[in-house]
Amino acid sequence: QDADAAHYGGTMKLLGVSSEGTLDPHINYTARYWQLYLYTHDGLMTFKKVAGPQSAEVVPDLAEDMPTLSSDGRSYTFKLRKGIKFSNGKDLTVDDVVASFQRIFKVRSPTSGSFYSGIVGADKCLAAAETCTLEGGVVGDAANNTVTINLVAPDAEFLYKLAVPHAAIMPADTVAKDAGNAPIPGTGAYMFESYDPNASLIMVRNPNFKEWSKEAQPKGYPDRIEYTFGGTEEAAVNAILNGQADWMYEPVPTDRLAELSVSNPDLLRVSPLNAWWYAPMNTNLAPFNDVRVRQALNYAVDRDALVSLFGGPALASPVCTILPPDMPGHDPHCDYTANPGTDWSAPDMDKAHALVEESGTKGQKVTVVSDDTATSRAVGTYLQTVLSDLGYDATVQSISGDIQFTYIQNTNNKVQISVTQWYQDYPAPSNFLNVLFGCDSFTPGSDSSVNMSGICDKSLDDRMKAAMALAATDPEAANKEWGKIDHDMMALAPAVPLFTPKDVDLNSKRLGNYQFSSQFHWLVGNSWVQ
Amino acid sequence: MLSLRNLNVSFLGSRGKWNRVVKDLSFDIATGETVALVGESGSGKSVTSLSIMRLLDPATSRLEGEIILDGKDILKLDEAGMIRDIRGQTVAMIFQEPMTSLHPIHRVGDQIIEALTSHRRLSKTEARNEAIALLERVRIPNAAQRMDDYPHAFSGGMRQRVMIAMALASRPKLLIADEPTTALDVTVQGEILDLLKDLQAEYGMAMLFITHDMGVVAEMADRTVVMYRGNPVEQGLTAEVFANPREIYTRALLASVSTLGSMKGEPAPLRFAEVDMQTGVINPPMPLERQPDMSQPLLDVRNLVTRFDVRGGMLNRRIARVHAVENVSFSIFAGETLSLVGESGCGKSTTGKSIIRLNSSSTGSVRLGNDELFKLSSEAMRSKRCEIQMIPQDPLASMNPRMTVGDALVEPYREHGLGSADQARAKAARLMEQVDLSPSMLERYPHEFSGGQRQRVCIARALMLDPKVIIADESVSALDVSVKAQVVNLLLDIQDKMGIAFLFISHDIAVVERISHRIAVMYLGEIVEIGPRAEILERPQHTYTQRLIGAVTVPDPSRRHLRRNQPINELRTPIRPLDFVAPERRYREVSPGHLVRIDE
Amino acid sequence: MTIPSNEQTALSPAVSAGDEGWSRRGPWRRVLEGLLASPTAVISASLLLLIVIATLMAPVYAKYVSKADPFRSGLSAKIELDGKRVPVMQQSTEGLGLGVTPIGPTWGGQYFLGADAQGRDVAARLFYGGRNSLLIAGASTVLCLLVAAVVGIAAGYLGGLVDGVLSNVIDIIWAFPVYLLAISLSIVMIGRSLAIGPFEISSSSLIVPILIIGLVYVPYVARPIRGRVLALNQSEFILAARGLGIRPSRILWKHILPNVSTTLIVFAPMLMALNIVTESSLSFLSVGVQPPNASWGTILQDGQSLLYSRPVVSMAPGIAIMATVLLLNLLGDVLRDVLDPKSARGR
Amino acid sequence: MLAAIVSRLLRMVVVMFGLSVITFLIFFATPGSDPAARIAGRNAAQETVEAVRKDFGFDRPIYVQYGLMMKRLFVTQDLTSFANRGQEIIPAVVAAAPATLSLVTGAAIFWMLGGTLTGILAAAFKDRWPDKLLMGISMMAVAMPVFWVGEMVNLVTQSRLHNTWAFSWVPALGYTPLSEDPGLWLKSMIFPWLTLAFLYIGLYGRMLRTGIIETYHEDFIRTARAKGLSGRKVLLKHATRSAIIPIVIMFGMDFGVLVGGAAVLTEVVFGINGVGRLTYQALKVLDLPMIMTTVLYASFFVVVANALVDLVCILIDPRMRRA
Ligand SMILES: Nc1ncnc2c1ncn2[C@@H]1O[C@H](COP(=O)(O)OP(=O)(O)OP(=O)(O)O)[C@@H](O)[C@H]1O
Ligand SMILES: Nc1ncnc2c1ncn2[C@@H]1O[C@H](COP(=O)(O)OP(=O)(O)OP(=O)(O)O)[C@@H](O)[C@H]1O
Ligand SMILES: [Mg+2]
Ligand SMILES: [Mg+2]
Repeated sequence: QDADAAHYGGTMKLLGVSSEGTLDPHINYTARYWQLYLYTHDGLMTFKKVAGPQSAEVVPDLAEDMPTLSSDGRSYTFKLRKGIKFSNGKDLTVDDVVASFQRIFKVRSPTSGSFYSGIVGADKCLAAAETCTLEGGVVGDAANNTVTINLVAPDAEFLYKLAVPHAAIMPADTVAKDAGNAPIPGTGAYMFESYDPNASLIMVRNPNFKEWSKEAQPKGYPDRIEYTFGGTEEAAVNAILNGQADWMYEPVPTDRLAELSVSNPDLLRVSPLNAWWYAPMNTNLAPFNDVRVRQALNYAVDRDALVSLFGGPALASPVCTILPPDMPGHDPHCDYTANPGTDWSAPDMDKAHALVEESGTKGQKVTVVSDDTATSRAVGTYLQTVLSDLGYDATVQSISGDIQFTYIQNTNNKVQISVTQWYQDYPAPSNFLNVLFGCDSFTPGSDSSVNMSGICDKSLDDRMKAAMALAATDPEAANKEWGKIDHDMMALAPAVPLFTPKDVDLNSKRLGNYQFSSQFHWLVGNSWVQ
Repeated sequence: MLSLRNLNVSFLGSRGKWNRVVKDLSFDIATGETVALVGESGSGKSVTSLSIMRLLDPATSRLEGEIILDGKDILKLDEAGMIRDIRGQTVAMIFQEPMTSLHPIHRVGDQIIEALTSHRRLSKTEARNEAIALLERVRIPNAAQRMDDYPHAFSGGMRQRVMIAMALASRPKLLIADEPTTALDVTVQGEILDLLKDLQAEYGMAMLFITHDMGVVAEMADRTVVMYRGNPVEQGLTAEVFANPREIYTRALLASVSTLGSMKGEPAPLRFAEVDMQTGVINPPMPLERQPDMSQPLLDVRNLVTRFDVRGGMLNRRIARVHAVENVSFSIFAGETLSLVGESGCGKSTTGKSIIRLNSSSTGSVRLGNDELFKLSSEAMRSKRCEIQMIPQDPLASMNPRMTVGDALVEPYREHGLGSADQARAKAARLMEQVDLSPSMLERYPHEFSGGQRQRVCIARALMLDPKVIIADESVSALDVSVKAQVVNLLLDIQDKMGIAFLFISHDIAVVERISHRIAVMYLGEIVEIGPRAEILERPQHTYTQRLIGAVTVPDPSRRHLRRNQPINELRTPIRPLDFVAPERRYREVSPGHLVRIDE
Repeated sequence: MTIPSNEQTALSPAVSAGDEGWSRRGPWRRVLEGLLASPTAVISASLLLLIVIATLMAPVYAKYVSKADPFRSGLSAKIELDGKRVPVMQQSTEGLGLGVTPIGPTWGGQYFLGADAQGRDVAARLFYGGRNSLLIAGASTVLCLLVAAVVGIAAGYLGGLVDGVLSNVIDIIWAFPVYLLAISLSIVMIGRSLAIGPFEISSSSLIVPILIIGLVYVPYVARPIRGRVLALNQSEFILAARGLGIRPSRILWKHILPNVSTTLIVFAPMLMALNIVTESSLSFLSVGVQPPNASWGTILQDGQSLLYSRPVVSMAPGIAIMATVLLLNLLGDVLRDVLDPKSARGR
Repeated sequence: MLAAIVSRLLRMVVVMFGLSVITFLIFFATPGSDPAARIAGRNAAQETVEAVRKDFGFDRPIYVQYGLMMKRLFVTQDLTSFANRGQEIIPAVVAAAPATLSLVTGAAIFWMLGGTLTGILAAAFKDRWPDKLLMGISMMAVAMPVFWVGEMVNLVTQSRLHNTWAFSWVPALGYTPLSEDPGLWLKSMIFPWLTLAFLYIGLYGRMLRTGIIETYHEDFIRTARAKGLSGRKVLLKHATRSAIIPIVIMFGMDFGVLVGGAAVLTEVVFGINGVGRLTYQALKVLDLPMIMTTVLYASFFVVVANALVDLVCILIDPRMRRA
């Protein structure tokens, strides 16, 4: 313990090429800031801040214990911990919790409709945010210091949803609109001191913080965390190597990996991610409205080639399924490969050609839309080559990342095939299958329609709904069912799974106690700099 | 002081041929002595002087022989040596083309100050004061104020005087003056010549004086070198050369010199006697046949006013105005020549430019035939321009440096649709010959000509259009007497043939006497006297006219130093405050057509 | 001393070298002769021609020398090197074994300059890219110079309202965020073509980048030209030309244009370089050369992500651009001299 | 004079109006630019998107939106970003300006000195080796994209040779305000300055050289030499003076746009968070308020710089004044 004490203190320096929008934890939906909110705000629940598989477990945070669940599975009761103060000095009360849940709707949190719509009264709040009360949905009992949340239907993933920053608890008097760049007081070990999206984000210790649970909210080692925005990835690598910074958010440029893995192997950390790179194909547009074409492309894509684009087998692995390998419910199987089985081995061009021939779509125009990061462009270019090989008149276009993501969703834009990625919000299979290929996620003509394939298979959709319900009672069975759904979904081939990436972090020599959470990646506050 | 030994100068011509333009030239100049270099236009005078300064572009010219200055052969000096010892220090030069020789974007004053300080240590105020003094000595009115003007705001003669001031600033041991007084009226010319002589006495300065004005030669030169087509043909004491020229060319040259008063009793203009330069035979002039048609004026100028703004101060505000042309009225009839004479800077060129609408700020009325020029649309004016032409005062500046002379000649002809390209070229070739130039020169660019040659090109360019009215601004000033005679005769020929009207701007009273029917005298932007030639020259009424005519030089070395003109003490300027209202002027008629301004 | 007889000299008018009238060499002829007389011009022109020919021969190079389609992803390609078959994308084996590095210069026929991040032969792409770069940058440079000359001269010469309007337009273009337009266009044109009146411009058409790039630097050239014209306007020879009744259009064309031509000539090679670079930025935004097609600019962009491991990928196009620009520059220098009658070459 | 200022101001208004309208129209003509969906966030429910649309007024007619934006930009000055919500744009631009100004001003000094020096030296040694060398380098400077040069500089100073005596003094990339630590400011700005200046040194040097060489053929140079002025004086005072006009004009234009944000590549490569990067980031996410503001900000500098340049030109060459 004494040896540990020496590590407290110091300033940790983080680098990022750019900032990522509002600082409001209820609104910001980026991995970059979620990584930080862990240490500034708490929800009723949280993911364990530990390394390894355990990091996917949810533990009580502001709640004293795991909630008591009513027998119908629709009502959770949390008992709040005592003596917790916000960084502005105020005590945490049940009112804050109730107000925070209302606020999720008042500020129109991006997930208010998807994560929290199951709370009683949420439908009213979604329709008229200003007057949101969540009457009967979130009920505080100040006397007992408990909060009860009532759901419309059981939700096996609900605790996960409470553990993400969108369900952070903040003071009741927090503005009921996007707080933008103004820090909102939280209960975490750190608080935001200042935020200038064009320059830096500074975190300092929360003076009112006392550690109540090391795995939920540890004290954190550095006294100060400075996140600086700007520059390029190459510059960030140099700065870290030169000891001018401790860590960078962006992945290490592939160009530098080979050199670094020889010169500084001890500074590189590779960890698996629950994510995939995939190429959604628009099932409503020619030529991909023909399942044979979609399958053909699945057969033809050489995942090994794509893996080498991402930095080689050490950094990515070929995938054939929608659920990433470490995701519950993942059932290894691969149909679209030279020797179908559990794993991908090689492309099967003959089959692919035959399928295309059969579909009679040869010669049609196909445009691949990628975003403008180097890897995405490269993947797009690669897909263009494959499509050309299959006999299509293929082109590839890239658009700036933020725009591309909404652009490819809108059916009006008639995107045939695109390159994109998806990272888990929480470790539940529905987060991939239902979100990306469910009927609810498909809204024609909207920029917010994350089911880019536009696939809506009634029977599969019903099965997914059922699996979600089943999870509340029998998670094991549910996961099995998800594996099957994955398989059946892939039979329709709404997308080409490309690879599952690994996370590479480069940290400075002085940075110690590196820990990686599968949920939030590197645990910033768990590392020390001295 | 200076001695040239077998100097040869060649230029790189087209297709890499070298053309020799100065051949085996040798002469000496002693300290304090003045040598005049005279000769035909284009005979290599300017080139010689530039060679002495080593200012020819080494890439396109070649110098052979010896130029010994102060005992040093300067052809063997390097550029640094030239700068250190020769240029501006030992030798200074007045260039022939004052417009292009002044830096267009440096203030006139600064350019002089620079010459002052380039080899002498002077404080800022000292230099400025001395520069003002110099400008005053070359008789620039309002010198202190005009110091800060840019060259384009100066008249031709004023620019020439600035050049002179600049050359004198460094108090050289040898002054090379290339046609220093061509653009000056006789009164100022007299002053300048006096100034040069004074300075020569003061500093013991030697002078190489290039001029075609035999009057000036007689006045100034101790010895004279005569050049002809690149060769020196004769040299000797000026008096001797004038008294008994040995070579035919010299004889011919002197024979064609006209003197004021030679036209006494002639009612009409008269051609010059033609002297054959090769044989010296003098052919008597043919009389003119046509009388001017006095029924209706061809060009009628009424109340012409042109003023320029003088700007200054921090914000570049208008602080005063130059009343360059003030209420000028006159008319010219077909076949008639009206000469416009007057002090340098009095507004002659501006009058000419205003008439043909090249000054945007003019008011008044100009009628050409039945058209009011100031009221024409610009397109109508454009087509009218083939009827009225101006031969500009500064030929080098007024030719596009990137256009061959041939193209420059053909262009206006084709523009006005006067004929085919072949016809245009034939006409250009013919006109070149008429102005005594070779048609093969049409291939050359303006800078490849001598001053006089350029002037003739400009005349030819104006003649290409067969205009009805020609405004000739100092158009024969840079020509040697023989060529001048030829060109004047040419002008008279075409007037005789086609009834062209001339507005002839000149300060060369002898030529004016030859060529004009009537004369107008300008002073400070206004006409002070106008009337028939004989009336003005023989019975000048206005004091300014009298002074002007009294100042004419005489080409006779024996009468050297006898010329005494009344010193003009008051320098008057046309710069007036903004609120100045030009006074009403009245004129009195002395005799029929002879009007004199009444000065209160 | 005697008067010289009719000695043969081209200068004396009486002995006009015996030619009938005056021999007229047309301006084109004169320029051509001047250029041909200069070894620098001849050599740089031939080298430029060589570059052009080389780019035109790109298919031949790709087919017979590099033996690889430079437009196909070569991620899984292998080549014979020193008798061994090696993958083009070389998986790092040392240390942690992270990263894949494209093969470096082999200095042999295949992958002479190595591969890019897509495993494509850089040398072959360089040749192909030259076509696009030279075409786009060349065309847009010409366009820019033309428009700038017209705009600059018109504004300077006509003055008044025309100058006012043009100056505003120039300022607007100069302050205009071209990349906004580019981003917008790139999105608009995804998978469809742009119809402007009767013209259909497909997304892979080079017209759009040429037009955009051609206009970007118009203000940059037009303004100095306007300045020169303003000064020229006051010169005596323009006054004289007006006095001669020369039409304004001709004054512009024959008197003013030649006198600003040097400015245009100096700008030409510099614009060429700037345009090649601008093209790469536009291509990056998907307006312009579309992948997998190449241009020097896009290869350079590609190479930027390999700067630390395979600098040759970005250096090769850089050198190609530089060589082109240098040669153009040398040629321009001679041309300027030839056009200047006062220089030794101008005769 | 007053009239001149008024006319300039008028011109600025015209330019700004034109630019803002064009920017606005382009933005709304771009598919996928719908800010509502992007503000609402990844995978947002349709209700949320619609609510955001209403909140932000994206459902109003486009001219109303234009009017509102202009009002919020110029009158109430509380325009906020679409991307970094809550970020007030004007303070952001104001905060970014000093970095850009430092970068561009410093670079401008380098490139004006370097450019004129290059041009003058090359002209003085025309056709001899210093000329050839300088022109070779100049052309190289023009041909090499600034981001590439910047990356190369970083490669050398931050990576390959960072630990040697030569570059160990180079601080980490990024901008330190002058007021905070002048020494560090200087140290961290030197390479950005040089990198940005490199291109312009090439451009200006080349331009000036030609101008000087051309001027040398003029008669007034002959006059200057006849005065016995040293070669240096003739070169500097007479030849260069007339040839400098295009340089001054180019300087005005370059300085204007660079201060207005065109130095983005240099800023990004060297981690200087200036207006250029702000614009660039805004463009990448199509953040209209930020784009609009920076465009207008840039146009201000462009117009002002050009107006100043016109004035300077008239001072240098009175012939450029219109009659
Ligand atoms: N740069 C040049 N290139 C070619 N030929 C030239 C050049 N300068 C002058 N010449 C020619 O050299 C000859 C001599 O010219 P120079 O200027 O010395 O004559 P000049 O005696 O001064 O005549 P003027 O009295 O007319 O000024 C002329 O025939 C002229 O055409
Ligand atoms: N553009 C101008 N701006 C200001 N003042 C000018 C301008 N042009 C001429 N002037 C002035 O107008 C007056 C008349 O000039 P002008 O050229 O008409 O004289 P000039 O009679 O032709 O003289 P010279 O015989 O010396 O050529 C002079 O004082 C001159 O300085
Ligand atoms: Mg001469
Ligand atoms: Mg005059």
